[in-house]
Amino acid sequence: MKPELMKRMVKGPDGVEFEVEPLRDYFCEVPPTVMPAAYIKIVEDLFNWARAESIWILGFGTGCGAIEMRPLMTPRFDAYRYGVQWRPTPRQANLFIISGYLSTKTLKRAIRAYEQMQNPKYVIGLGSCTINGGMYWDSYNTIKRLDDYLPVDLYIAGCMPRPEALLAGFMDLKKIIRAGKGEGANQYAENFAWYKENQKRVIHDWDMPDYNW
Amino acid sequence: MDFDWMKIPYAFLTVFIVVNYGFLMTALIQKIGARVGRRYGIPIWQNYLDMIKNYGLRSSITHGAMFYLGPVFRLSGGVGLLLFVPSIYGSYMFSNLSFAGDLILALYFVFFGTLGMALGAAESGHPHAAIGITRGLSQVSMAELPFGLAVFSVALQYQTLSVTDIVAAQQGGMLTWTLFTNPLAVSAAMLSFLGSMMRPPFDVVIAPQEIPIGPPTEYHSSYLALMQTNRVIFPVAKIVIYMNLFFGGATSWPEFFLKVFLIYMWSAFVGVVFPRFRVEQSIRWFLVWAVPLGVLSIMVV
Amino acid sequence: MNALTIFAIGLGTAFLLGLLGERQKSLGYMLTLAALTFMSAVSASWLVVFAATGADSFDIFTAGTAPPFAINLRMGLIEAALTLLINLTGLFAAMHMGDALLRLGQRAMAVLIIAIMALCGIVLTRDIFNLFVFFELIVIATAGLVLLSDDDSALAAGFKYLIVSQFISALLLVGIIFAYHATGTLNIDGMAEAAAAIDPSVSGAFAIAFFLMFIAVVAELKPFPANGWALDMYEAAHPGFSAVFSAASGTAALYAVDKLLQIGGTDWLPVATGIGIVTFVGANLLALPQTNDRRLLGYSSIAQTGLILTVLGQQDIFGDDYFFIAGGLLFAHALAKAGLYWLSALVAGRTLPDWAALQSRPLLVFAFISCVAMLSGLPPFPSFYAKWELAHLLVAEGRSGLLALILFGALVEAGYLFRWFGYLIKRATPAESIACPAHQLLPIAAAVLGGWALGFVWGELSSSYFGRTNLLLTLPLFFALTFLLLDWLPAWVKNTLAIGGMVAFFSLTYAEYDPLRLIFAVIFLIGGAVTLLASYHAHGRRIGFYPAAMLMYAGMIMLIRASDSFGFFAAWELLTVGSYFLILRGKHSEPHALSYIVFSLGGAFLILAGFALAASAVPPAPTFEIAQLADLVQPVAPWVFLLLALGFMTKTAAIGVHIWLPGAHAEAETDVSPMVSGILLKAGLYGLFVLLMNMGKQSLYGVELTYVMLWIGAITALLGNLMAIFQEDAKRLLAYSSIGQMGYALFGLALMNHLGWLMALMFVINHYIYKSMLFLSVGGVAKRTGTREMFKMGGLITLMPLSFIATLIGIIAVSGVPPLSGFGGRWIFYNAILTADARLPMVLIFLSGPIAFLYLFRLIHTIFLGQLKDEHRRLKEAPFWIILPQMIYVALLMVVAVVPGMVLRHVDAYISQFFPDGALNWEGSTITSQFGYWNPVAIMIIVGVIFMLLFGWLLFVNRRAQKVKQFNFVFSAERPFRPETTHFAWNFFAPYRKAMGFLVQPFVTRFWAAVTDLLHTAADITRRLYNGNGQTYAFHFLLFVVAVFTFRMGM
Amino acid sequence: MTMRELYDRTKALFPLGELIEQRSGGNNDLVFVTVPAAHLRATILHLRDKEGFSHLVLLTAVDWLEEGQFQLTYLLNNRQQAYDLGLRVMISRDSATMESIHDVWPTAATYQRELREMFGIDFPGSPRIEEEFILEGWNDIPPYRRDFDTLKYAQEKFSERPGRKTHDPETHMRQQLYPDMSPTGK
Repeated sequence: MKPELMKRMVKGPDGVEFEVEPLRDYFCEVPPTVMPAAYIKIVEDLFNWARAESIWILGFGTGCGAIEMRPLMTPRFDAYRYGVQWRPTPRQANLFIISGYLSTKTLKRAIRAYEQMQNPKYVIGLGSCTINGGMYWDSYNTIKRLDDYLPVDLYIAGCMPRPEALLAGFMDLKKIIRAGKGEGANQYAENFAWYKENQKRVIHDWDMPDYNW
Repeated sequence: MDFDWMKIPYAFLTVFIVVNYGFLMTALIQKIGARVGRRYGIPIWQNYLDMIKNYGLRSSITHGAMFYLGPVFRLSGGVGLLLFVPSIYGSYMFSNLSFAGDLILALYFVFFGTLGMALGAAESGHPHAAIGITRGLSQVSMAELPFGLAVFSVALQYQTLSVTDIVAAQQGGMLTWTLFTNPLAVSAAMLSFLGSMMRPPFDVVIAPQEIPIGPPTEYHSSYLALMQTNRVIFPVAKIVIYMNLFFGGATSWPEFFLKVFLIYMWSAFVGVVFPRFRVEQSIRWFLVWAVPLGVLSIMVV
Repeated sequence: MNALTIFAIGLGTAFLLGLLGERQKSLGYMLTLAALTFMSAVSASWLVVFAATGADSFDIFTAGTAPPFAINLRMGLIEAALTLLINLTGLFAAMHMGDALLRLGQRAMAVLIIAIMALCGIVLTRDIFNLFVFFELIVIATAGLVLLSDDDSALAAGFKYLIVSQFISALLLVGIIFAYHATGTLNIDGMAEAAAAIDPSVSGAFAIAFFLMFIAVVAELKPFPANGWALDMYEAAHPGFSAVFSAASGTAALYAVDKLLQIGGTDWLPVATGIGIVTFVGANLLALPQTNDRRLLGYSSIAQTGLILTVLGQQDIFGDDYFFIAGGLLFAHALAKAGLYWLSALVAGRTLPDWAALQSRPLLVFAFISCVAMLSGLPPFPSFYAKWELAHLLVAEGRSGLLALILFGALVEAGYLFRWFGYLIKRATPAESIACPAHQLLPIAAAVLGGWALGFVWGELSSSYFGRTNLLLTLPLFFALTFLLLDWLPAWVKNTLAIGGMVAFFSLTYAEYDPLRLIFAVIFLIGGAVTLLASYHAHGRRIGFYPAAMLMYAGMIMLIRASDSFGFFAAWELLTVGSYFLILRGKHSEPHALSYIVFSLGGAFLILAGFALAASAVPPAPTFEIAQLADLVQPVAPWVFLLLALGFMTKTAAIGVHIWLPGAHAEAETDVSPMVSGILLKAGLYGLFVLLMNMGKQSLYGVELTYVMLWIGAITALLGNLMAIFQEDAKRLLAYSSIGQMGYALFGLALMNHLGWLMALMFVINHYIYKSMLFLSVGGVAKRTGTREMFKMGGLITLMPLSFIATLIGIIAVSGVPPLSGFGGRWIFYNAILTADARLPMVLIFLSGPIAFLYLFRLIHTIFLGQLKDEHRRLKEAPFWIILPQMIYVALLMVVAVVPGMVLRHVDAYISQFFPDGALNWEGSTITSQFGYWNPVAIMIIVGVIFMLLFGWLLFVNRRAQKVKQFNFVFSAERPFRPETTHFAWNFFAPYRKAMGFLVQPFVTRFWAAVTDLLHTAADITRRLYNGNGQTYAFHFLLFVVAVFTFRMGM
Repeated sequence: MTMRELYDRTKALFPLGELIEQRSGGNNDLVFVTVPAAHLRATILHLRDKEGFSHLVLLTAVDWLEEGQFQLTYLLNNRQQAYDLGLRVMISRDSATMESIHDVWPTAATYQRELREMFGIDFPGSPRIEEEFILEGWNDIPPYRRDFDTLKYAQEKFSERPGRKTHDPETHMRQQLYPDMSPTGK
């Protein structure tokens, strides 16, 4: 446990001492819940269509694959025309691309960023490393199966896949969303305990609340 | 008080027209920007999709009451600003709620949304929100000065503060526009306009890579949807003031659409050409280039 | 009873004491006291006789023959009063130094009695040689008393005193011989007659003779700079005796000078004036760097003597008022100095901060401040009335330069006296409590009560002779002073009384005010009462708070009610002093309160000079009505305008003289800050209103003064706002914001058009409401958090929601955003400037508008939003009594926002009599000007409806929002470390500082610091003259004589 | 001045090992020399203050598992002369402790933290030496030690996806691209 997260005695301005427990006082402890779809199907379909056509990617490059995403913004590939944009904050993003190998240290950040995204949210595993470890299969600090830790909607294989592959991946993701199958967030909430167990098995210094709102 | 209740549906109509126009126009401008970069650009209806998507998000969080109210303040500011100024000159239907006050009301109401939004963003506790706000406020304090001077100059010129009267004075062909009768004020105001549109080179406030989009960094879902709506209403409302003061106003919707588009294009045009200023650079820029124009305009008018 | 009894008793007792045995000290002491009491009684009886019957003075012929063949004495009202003063001083001094006298034995007692008797002699005698004899007696007695003490330094001091005194005696004697030779008489009156008729051929010789006599007697006054020999006396002697030395000896010597001047005639008056004013200014400057209390008092005594000598020198223009002025100054000086010297005996340490020992004794603090007020010429003491007449007469005779010097000296004097008072109140109290034996307290009480009593007497004199008000009889002041007596009551009782009194006074008098005054009266009295609600939160007795607060409020309401310049000025001084005491109560307010009082008194002196100048330009009348300002014409009018405007602008903290405000307002207590900011600042604006209403536009050397004010207002608004941005201290931020807001109001006034004034009034109302509210809110937060540094706070919104709401409403109102009331001010402002001629200053005002957003946002963000700190997690909302007024203000603000016309339309109509053009049209709820229109009700409704619609929509679509805690935000995939490192608050506007910081360099602060440094340095250099060597002092004296002689002969 | 001269001069003062010239021929500007641990500090201070080696390029370690030693390499750079000088210090693997030189070059503290985390070499007194550097929550022997079995660790800790195959890149690519060719490429 990091010192700043430990319980501490604090003296208020009136001289009364009391205890501050950062994890309880500074972080929301509520676990995630399964968020139902809209009650009326046609509304949900409308939403799904909008979700599919307005994919906002979290600008977070976890590994070397991040370099493959940049060309998508350029005239050559221009992902914007498919309704794909990059957002700098997870609050506003819907799609998290794990771009390549994910060390345990980055995994912690990835979990945090993922949990701070709003339901529904999607994850793409980019490159072999996210599928089975790829060339880092024997590394002491790189995870080998992304879907153990986060609900993955789609993998794009390759080492590294080219931007065209990513574009194709977006098209596939759109189909998944349109079909109403992009329910990773709810899956995560349903199997929350299982995911947390997996995550905590590899992250030894768990220094955050179980769910990062 | 004899209030004409028909004003209410008319006001809604104005808002409806402007929102849709704003959605399409901003997308178009973005598309033009993309074409400058030789990209294809977003679909023209992308803004609608984004907004529906944001309303369609199932979860959301709140940091507290002010956080919750921030976007409400913001959009109220935008809608209010739009409604306090007549949109179409000579049209009773689209004179909106301008009976409530004159130009000064509109000028000061600009800050209503900004202030509320700043408070909401600040309650999130995010340092980047606060940093973005300090930048925005610092920049605005100087960027607004030339505009204030230009407005003063125009008010002196026409000896009135009523927007309708100012537009009326310009109804004699293009050469009676303030643009030609008081070019100094218009140039000062148009430079100031650049600073208030959150476009390059004056967009350090929402610098995405440095302080992830600044004040709205914590906003999402329906909050963001409200803010998106404001982001199309507010510039149009603001441009309407510019249009009425400097460019002869609009007597019909097509004229309105064209003028608003062209004025908006001015900032887009500058934006795609210039890189970003730091805050103190932009303050100095306004101080050196725009303020003297404004001062000159009030001295000679 | 025969006046000679004084001498008989004095000499008799002295002899009798000699007869008593060594062991009968107590008996001797009793005898001494009895003798002095009896002597006092003689004087008192004569005083009663003269005062009651109005009888003329009469001469006593000692040898039964008329002069010049015998010595004659004269007893009159003046003599009776002076001898009473001397005898009482002697009596109380004897009482005070009872211990010392008993130790030293009968000889000391005899010497004291002889000294007092001799002093009376100087006053009474009309014979010049007799005068000499009495002087000699005094010298011997004084030296004897000093030498009798065992103290080494006292011995040295006494010896130096003797050396120089012998010089003086020699000069006096030689002078008398020559004068006698020239005139053939030793009688003063005879000599005066003879001198007037003297043969021109010998007039030169007589002049030299007179010069010698004159310089000798003047030297007894220890004029600056030939006074080193006397200062050691003040410092070394027993304080009980120093009081005699300062109060009684000074009095007698001054009267002797007065007598001599009758001989010398008007030719010698300028010399007296010159010596006097040099002494006054020089000694005050030298007192500035003193650290020893008694030496400081010595310098102050010399300075006061110098002032009175100046008055003596100006007697030709005073006419009948001469004794009123000189007496007022003299008695105030004597009583105050005696009181202070006696007080100094109670204090163990000899440096000024040691006086903090008095803190534990409120009555002694009261005694001290009474004495200081007497010396500084503050109302309601005699010196105040005297100062007023003095200033008027000097200006009337065109001697403004002299007045300027006097006021400068007085300001320096007030500076060090109030600095001393600051030490007394604010420095750490020594551990051991002070001993207060009754026999030492009684003299102090006598001096203080005497001072107040004389204040009443002078007030009565002033009211019967000049038709002015006796301040002590005015209801508000009387009410305020009542709280001195009630100070033992618990605070809440006094608070209730205060609020009740203010509301009652308002309800009794509200019908008397015109709309403009009514607004100010409402703010001062009702507003003050609302602010006082916050004072219910204080526990205990809160000694000293209510007299001070009530004094301030009394001053303010008297200001409004004053119709003549005297009442106005007196009220101004009262509110200044009252607010000074209030400000001084703050924890770290010592330096700030000092700079406040110095600037305020400086401003007040300008006002005094302005009124004096104004009164000199109209036909002589007992009183100068404020309305008569309108009658002034060139060339006086612009100068009056300038002086008064500068004085008032000091109070509104216009740029250049603003440096007192931030500290004073920020360091004040929670409930005092709103009083001094929200309410007190309006007094300055009221003054400006009155000034401009009566005088209108004035131009000096072709410069229109209102135009200059316009610029000052604009610069103040800009710089005040800019400086507010960079403050870390919340209350300082608000204080600087007040400077900016006052700049706006000043600007509005200086626009000199209808709407400009309306705008200024709108600012008066708005600023009162929102600044009081903000100060209370921030004060409540500071009270709970224990700090005023904003970056140490944060995230308090959930813990202190009501304070937050008050602040939120406040900042929206300050910033002028619709729909709240600040917008009204802005709207009127825009309409006002459209008709104004000057356009350039508007640029600055335009710039300062948006700048307000910067500091306002900072205020609310860094305190209430952002990250809550560990130690603040258990904070409670501010106390109820601090919240209550805030909520009242919120309600008020809403009312003013929706129906501004309720107040403003009356004022609008009232202003029309000054500026008929540009009145607003109040039709229904719409307000129309010649340029635009505005409908506050509609704005409120429209904004409200839009807001509620959107809020409802958001609530509907976002009903399931999860409430999260303060660290649940996106932190670049990390998590925040601690709230302290996450709260973005310190140096909040760093980029702005980079761009605009050059504008807020502390030039003004540096300027004033340089001025004070310069004064101190000058004093320090002069101080080197005083090297403690008796011969040097004698040499100084000779030099002084030669210099005066050269000066006189060169005239 | 050549490195040889420098070496000779310095050797007169300190017990240096023999000079290894890494880039023989050319300008011969990179040499290595062994220094006893006890003399390291004096040597680098001398080199820094007298010989103009103002810059610490890097500080790294090699695990000589078989010899039971760690080799620390302090690579110094003389900017004026454009010389690099590597000082090698051999320390015992069992008690892997070395004197800290963070006071000579503050940058050394960062290297030392890394070495402590990755090799388990302690530098008492170095700033923040106890804190985690790159790894978070590491609970095994330091991973850069050669006796740390990274494959075994990875297999135990990270779940694997079944079906992973390993190919020799050369033959695999050749088969993919030119399936007709013979395995030897002829």
